[in-house]
Amino acid sequence: MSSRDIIEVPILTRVEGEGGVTIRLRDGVIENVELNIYEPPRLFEALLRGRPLEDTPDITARICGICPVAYQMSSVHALEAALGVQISPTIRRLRRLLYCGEWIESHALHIHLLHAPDFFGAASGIELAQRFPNEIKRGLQLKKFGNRLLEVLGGRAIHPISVRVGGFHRLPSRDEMASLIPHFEWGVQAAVETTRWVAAFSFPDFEQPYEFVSLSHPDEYPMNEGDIVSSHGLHIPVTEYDRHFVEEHVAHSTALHAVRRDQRTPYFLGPLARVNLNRDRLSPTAKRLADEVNFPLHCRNPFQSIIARSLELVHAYEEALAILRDYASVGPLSSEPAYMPYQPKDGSGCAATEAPRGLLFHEYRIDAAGKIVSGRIIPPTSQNQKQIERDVTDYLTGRLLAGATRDDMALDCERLVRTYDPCISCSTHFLKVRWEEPT
Amino acid sequence: MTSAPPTPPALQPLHANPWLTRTVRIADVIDEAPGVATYRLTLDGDTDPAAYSFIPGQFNMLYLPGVGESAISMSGDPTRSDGWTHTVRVAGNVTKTLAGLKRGDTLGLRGPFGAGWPVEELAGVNLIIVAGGLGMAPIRSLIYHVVHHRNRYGHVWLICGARTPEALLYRREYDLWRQHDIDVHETVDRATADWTGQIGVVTTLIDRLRLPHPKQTQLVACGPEVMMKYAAASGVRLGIAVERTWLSLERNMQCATGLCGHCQLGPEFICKDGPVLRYDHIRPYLFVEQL
Amino acid sequence: MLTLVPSPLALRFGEGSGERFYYFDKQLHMTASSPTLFFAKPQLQALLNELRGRGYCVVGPTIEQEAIVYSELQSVEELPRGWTDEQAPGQYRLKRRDDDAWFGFVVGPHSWKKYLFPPKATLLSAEKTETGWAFIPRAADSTRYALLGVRACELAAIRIQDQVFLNGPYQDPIYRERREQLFIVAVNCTQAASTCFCTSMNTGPRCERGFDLALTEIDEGFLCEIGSDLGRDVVAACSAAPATPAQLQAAETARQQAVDQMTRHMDISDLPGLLLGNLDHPRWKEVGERCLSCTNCTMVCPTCFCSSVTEVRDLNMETVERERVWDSCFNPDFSNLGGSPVRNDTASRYRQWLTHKLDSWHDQFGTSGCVGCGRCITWCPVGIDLTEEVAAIRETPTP
Amino acid sequence: MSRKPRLAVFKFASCDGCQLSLLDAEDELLEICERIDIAHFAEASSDLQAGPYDIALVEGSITTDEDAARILRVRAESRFLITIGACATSGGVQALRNWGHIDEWVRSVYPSPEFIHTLATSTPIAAHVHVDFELHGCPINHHQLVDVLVAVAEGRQPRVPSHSVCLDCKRRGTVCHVVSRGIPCLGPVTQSGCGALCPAYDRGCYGCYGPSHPANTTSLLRQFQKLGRAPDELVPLLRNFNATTPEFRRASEQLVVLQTNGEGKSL
Repeated sequence: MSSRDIIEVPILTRVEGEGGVTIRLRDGVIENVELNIYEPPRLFEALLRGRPLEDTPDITARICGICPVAYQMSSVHALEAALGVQISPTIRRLRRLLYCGEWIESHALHIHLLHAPDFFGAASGIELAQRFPNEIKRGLQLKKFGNRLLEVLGGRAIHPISVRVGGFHRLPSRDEMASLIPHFEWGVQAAVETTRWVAAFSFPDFEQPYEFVSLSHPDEYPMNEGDIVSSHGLHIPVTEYDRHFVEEHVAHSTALHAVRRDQRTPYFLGPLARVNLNRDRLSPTAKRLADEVNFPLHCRNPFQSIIARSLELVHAYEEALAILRDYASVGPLSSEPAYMPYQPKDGSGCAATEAPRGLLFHEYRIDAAGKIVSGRIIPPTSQNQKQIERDVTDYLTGRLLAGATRDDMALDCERLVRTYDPCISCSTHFLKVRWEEPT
Repeated sequence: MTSAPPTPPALQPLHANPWLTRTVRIADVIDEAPGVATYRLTLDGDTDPAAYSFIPGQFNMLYLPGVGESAISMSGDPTRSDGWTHTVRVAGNVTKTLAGLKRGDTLGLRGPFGAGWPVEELAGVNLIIVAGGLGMAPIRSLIYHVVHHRNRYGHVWLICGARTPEALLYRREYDLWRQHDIDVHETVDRATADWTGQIGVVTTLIDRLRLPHPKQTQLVACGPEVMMKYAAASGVRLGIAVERTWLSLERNMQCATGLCGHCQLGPEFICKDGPVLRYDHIRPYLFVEQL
Repeated sequence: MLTLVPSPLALRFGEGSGERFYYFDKQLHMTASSPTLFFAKPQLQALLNELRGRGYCVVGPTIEQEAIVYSELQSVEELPRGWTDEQAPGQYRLKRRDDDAWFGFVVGPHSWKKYLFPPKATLLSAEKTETGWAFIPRAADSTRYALLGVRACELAAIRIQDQVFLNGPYQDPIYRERREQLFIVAVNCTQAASTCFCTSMNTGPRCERGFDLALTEIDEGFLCEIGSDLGRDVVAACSAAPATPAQLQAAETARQQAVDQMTRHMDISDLPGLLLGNLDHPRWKEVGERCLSCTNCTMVCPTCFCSSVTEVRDLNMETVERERVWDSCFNPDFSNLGGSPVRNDTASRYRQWLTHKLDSWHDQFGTSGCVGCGRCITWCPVGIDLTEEVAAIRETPTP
Repeated sequence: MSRKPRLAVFKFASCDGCQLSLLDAEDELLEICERIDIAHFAEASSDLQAGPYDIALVEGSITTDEDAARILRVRAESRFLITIGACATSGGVQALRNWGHIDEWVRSVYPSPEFIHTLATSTPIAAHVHVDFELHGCPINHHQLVDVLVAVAEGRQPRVPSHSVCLDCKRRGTVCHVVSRGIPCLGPVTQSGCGALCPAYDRGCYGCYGPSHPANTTSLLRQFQKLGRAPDELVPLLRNFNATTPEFRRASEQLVVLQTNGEGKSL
């Protein structure tokens, strides 16, 4: 009779939302790993049906309090695609700026308060602050200015209120933008320091042959626009997402997993994927810094995603600064509309944007009266889920061979999951998993 | 002993900036009843003894930084020159925080404010003083005044009511007051085993008084609003004129100077026109709900 | 410049004597009377420059948020030239005029009180020291405001707030500081909105007193009356000449137009008295069902002066500031006593507002609290009209 | 109290945004930790200590049987329980299911609905256990959260203003959109707390801090109808993040009745 036992991480901490991990072993070998999601379903796609399309950015923002802008951006772009709305250059720039604010806020949070503690055996960023007071305080400042940008542009940092289909409810004034410039000048330098700090951490030796997936745009680091590309050579317009990716129901779990449609293989989204696939379009400082810290050209170590995230923090600060300076000196014309007008019409549209955690796909169908007929939302953490499980399996197999204790392995497992910055609150496609004790 | 010291209104320094707040230090604390304590508050440094003068019935704004201000009437002897005396019951956040302070701690004070008891108009006649619960606090400073000027007042009845015997404030002083020919009556809503006095509301005691000259009698009352309304009505039944009946009212107060609008009752600003108001002035409004 | 007359010190304000006098009534000092002047419209910029040169922050009407609001002006170009405002209960719309009038509108959502009685102001701060709390009075505010475009009803409103904040036993230091340094350029109305009723309240539309300068706009320029020596000194920058009889006549005609357009009316013959005598009137309940208790009427009112004080503290309570903010008798928390509001339903709050404004204000300050500007009618989101409410109460007084 | 109060943060059905507000108090965060012992806060710390707790912050609504049982345990081990945000205080946007058919809703989202175990309703925490203080907002205001925490830690009763958004609009000089543009704005019936954001950004308030008290929705909606807004435009305005609060629910249901009985009628 074979022996089975279980290692459980009952509550994944320092992630957004609530989940756990269960590792099943048989005869001393890892049989399977399952990411358990405790998030109750909130049924966003269902509650959107029949509502005015204008409600979508406000409502989908509520999927996630950490990355509401991502949900607003994917939803407005998908709806604008359905309506045939072309946004103005000013609106396009301001949307990038808003996204920079969210990347900054989310990345600074994850780097300093959620992820860095793992490299020092600390339970929290607050505990780590006793050892690295300057670094953590700097991190909080970096996070704060990201929030401040979201507040100026979006009204508030969590669930901003200024985004609407067609543009914004109100364009910011030049003075408001100018007031942020000194903070962002500081921020670029501070983010560089952060990157140098995290690049010097010691990382577990673990590499995998991932397929990295992200948006890619010829002229800029990807945020709101671009084609979907992969490190395995995929290059498709977003409209072909469904031809290449699929959410499937796998036998061993009741969770939906997104996989590549053809080979049924997992793929990897997020800052590491974006940096690997778009390194030459990072901002000048971020690009130089990547070389300076010897960040590998095609980094395949998920633990090093903290460096990629820091490089994006630098990028977001630098790009935001450029937009702020430009806006403060040139600004929009007083007659420039804050949003593009449109007529509701029957149709459908999809869009993908780069949430802090990776590609976020939305698709909507609307009717002639401008009401939502159906919506589909595929968050990045849902797409990363299969990759996370595979990583944990592979990593722990190695650790098991190296003689790690169960407690250490539970810790290892949690740390590895955290490198993905999973956002479990973006839970529309996660199901509760029920566990049976092995007999 | 009963020399009459001057009691000038101390409004002058506050006139230019009524928000000027002075630091006061808790000189001592006396526990009066459950949740009720008397604080003596002193100004730091050499201070003119007249700095603490006030008219009985006036109040100070006590300020606990970060928590807020509360209007608290003076309960001490207006002739004393060693601090302000306030008797405070824990009710809201300010008084709760104050209760957590100890001797030597500081807080802020603005005052004195308001129209106190009309001590001149009360003189020369008989006086019924009615106090309910914590309403005894501003009444006590009036009693000090009466005691200091005892020959200026006729017969003085003091009718004190409280929920329980232990909630009757300043009972230790009743005998002293009686020695000054003040006719003290007590009543409680709920008696304890050792209680031998009256049980019931203060109005039953008022109703029982045999007034020799109702027209030559004034009635003053301080306590819960409903108690005061009934006390005033009882006084009217005894033949006391509405113009000779005075009540001390309470409302939300923030500025204490009639500039913030909170404490209005009809045309009266309770903070500046009151808190002591003549019954005939407020009677049209006192019985209107939610005014 | 304004010279201060000491405020009367009285514990009980003016009781019995009936003697009331306005703090600033005799303030606008004039050594000699002056003829009415005339200057061409572009000269208004010279006036603005002169005031700015003298260190004033000039504030006046300008278009923001689809309304004419009061804001700092650098240039007369920022005035709502060629615009007017159409007003009705619960409704306000900017409209293009068919001429290029500079002041061809009435009053908007803002009132000048925001400069004299600011919506937020620090009263004092408290600092923790080794020996205990120390209280530091607020620093004086050195901003000197020049108000450009003050209408007659607004001059009346300022007079009323003078009475509230300066003429009682206590003075408000913030108001006083700003008021003493104030320069007022009044503008006579040449039209009326459907919500205006200043003629009923005897507050307009003619600017009679309480200004440094008063303008009347006619097609060719501005007539300018001088109300103070300082005003005379300032207007010297405008190359003004004595007005011709024809210009004076044109100004009179323009002003008369405002009187003629006034359609709304409030009978004040039984005020004060009517409302305080009808505290149990069923109309209060009826209006309480329409009223949102949203505070808009009191906030836009140029005389409403209610405020609250809040504590602004840092986490460790090393320093605390006391901040005064605009508040309203329509805010349920406003009458809180021992944890629950004295005025707990909307009807009681509406009654408090209206009886105070039109009735008990007389007892308190010797004047009505209403100047007939109509803001509370226009800016009530559901269009409640106080003139209608007063009329309804008068119609069927409580027995 | 001599020891630091122990704080726990619990999450139910929600977006995480309200607990993120605590981490968004960047300037105060480290100071808060010096005064309050963060004993259980999974989003921020791996050090999850057992109860009892002095203060529990509860985010999210109850949508599953397991959560209905869990909130009882949270209550049992918490001295002062504070609900944070619209989900916890009113059921949140997920409470829109209360007007739908849950099975059909689940089928429309999930390919294998039989695996979904969720209640037909989303209910606020106070529908299940006694709540000591409710902090409203979607999301909450982190300044208010810090004030409330400090008040509780100092043994005071926390208080937040309950007046309408209009008062804040006026204090900041924002012009009323209902009057000047005729657009529906819930400000007059919505509780203060956001700082009157939406009107300052040229849009009507959509009520994310929930109803003010009183919230005279009948009078306001009658006015919106007068301004030409049809019930089917107004129902979604009331049915979003605080849809199941008694005031907004009653108002939206009245409108639905009008809608069903034919257009043109007014409240």
